[in-house]
Amino acid sequence: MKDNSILVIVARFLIPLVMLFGLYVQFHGEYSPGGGFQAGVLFAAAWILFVLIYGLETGLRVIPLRVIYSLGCLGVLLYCAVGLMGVILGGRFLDYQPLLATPQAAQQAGIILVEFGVGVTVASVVMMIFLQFARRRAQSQAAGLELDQEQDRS
Amino acid sequence: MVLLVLLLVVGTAVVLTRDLLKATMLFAIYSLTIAGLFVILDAGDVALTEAAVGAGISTILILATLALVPAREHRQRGHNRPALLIVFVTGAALVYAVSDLPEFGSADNPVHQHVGPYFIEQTYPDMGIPNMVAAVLASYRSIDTMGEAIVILTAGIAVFALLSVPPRRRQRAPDAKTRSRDEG
Amino acid sequence: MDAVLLGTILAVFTTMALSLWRALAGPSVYDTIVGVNAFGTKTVLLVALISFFTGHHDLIDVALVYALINFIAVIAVLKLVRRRDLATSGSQDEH
Amino acid sequence: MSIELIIQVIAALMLGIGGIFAIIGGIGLMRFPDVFTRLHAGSITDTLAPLLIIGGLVLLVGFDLLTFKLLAILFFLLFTTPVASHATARAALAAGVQPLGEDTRGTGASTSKS
Amino acid sequence: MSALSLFNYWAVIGLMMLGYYCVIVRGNMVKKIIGLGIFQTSVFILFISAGKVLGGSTPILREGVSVYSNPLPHVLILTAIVVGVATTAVGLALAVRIQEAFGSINDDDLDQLGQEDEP
Repeated sequence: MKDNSILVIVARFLIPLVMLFGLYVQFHGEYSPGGGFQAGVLFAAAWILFVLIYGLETGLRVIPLRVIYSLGCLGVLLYCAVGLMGVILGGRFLDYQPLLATPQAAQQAGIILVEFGVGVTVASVVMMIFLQFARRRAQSQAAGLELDQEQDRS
Repeated sequence: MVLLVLLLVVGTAVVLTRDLLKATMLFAIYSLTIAGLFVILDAGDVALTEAAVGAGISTILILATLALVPAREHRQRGHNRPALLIVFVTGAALVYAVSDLPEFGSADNPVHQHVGPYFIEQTYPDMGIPNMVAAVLASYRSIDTMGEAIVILTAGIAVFALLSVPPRRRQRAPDAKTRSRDEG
Repeated sequence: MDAVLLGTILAVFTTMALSLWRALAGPSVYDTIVGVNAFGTKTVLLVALISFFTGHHDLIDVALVYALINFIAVIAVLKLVRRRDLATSGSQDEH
Repeated sequence: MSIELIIQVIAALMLGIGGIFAIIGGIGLMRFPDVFTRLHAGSITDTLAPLLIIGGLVLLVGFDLLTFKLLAILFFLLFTTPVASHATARAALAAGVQPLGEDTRGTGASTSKS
Repeated sequence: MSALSLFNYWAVIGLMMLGYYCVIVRGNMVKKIIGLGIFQTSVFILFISAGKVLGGSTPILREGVSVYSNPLPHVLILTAIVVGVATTAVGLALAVRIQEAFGSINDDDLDQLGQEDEP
């Protein structure tokens, strides 16, 4: 799709806007609809649009494979770490009260951290799933599997 | 109400069409309609998620699968009358059960008596944030959400385990048989 | 004013039904894509109108997300139809 | 006649005309004979109807954060729908769908390839 | 309580039957997964309809509003949607592997292959 120059130009300035909106949904999620899931999915959708336009290799040069794998785990670990922090500071698991002095600020900090962890996990897992599906065809063709043969038969 | 009728039409079309590509696109329309319905039913967060996940990610994943599998469905052989019977018996049971459900949208339904009012009253004093859904999701029911994040990670690992094996030519014995059957 | 808003909402509903008809009946894949695209745009308008009509102004975000996601889905369908593969960059192709 | 009333009337007119345009586009989408003419009907009204409807809503809202979001929606729609239509037309043309010629008058006969 | 006031529930039943039919009857696995999606969404609508209060507002606190819809079903469904897409992804991955291993994702073809395998 790189040859379609109109598409390339529009996508080039649409992708940052999608990412910006993803950040808005992530960090404004306490005041309007939004939160970690939606922001993660939007971020992943922006990357997927990039891949659709520029191809998978360029996309992997932007976010390397290793980074995707480790970010997915790091998000869940961040979530668990916030929970364990409460235990260490003398509360219960996932109890945000001991994190900061005033209870409301502590709750807000906990919610923002947890949502961030969820967002990172969702974004990287969705990217990873799409990546696995998308590169399968080239691999299959390299291995000599005829993919479109069944289609003619039916 | 109009949206629900549209929804039934789209759903029927999705089930009946044989072209999988068309079914996928209609499924995207279906997700959009459902998200519109959620907007009418006051569920902003859910509509946002359904729009992004159902219309975006699910569609793209099914499309990515269709690049790997044949995109047309085979014609079905006859034997679906028992299935139809099962479906209609289930539907009849559900219709019978619906007559016991409380009235739609009334404020004194049992759903709104249990913990709902607690969340509505206590969110601002406890958290200081206005979005109750975010508060319930990340604080009151946070262990639930953690399990859910772990489920997503597990799904990612499962897909990775299934699809990171490099594809090979089929080695099973039936392969030769099917090929000979196709030629013969 | 409410009557005008309601009338516009009904008009958008009608258009949604018409483009749905095109998406269902369309003889080729491209007709379906045209129908899906029009349907998505009309859904965005519908959500904007409804959120204004009911006074829940925060639902506007939902419309914003629809506009973006619909575009991405249409581009993905087009790429699949044209290249049978979502991962290529397409610059070395003959088109 | 106060200025608010004038603004309201203008907004109502914009909403109404936008709705009418949307319906006209829908009818065109349904009735036209081939892909490109349908695309023509669909995409032109897809830019005009949002322009009028969201413009009317902006006039009604006044100046707010909501105005900004509505303008953002308008901006996105004005960029994405023509591009999607263009990409569809291009893909259809590349796949060998021939536009209807002058001689057929939309009666479904396939055009002669020049 | 008229029948129309329960219209949401009737529609939910219709969609549920559609999804169920699609999962049972259709041989193609991708179609089965789409049917599963329809079934899921019918459950989502059921929950959200149960949480709706007529005349209520979205569960975001603001001044001058006292009636809110119930936030709890929204949270449950939010979780369910994301888990649903995870399930869909795993199912599609399985379908791709089956296609690679057997050359078909149709139930009947796979049955035939199994019968030819046995003797």
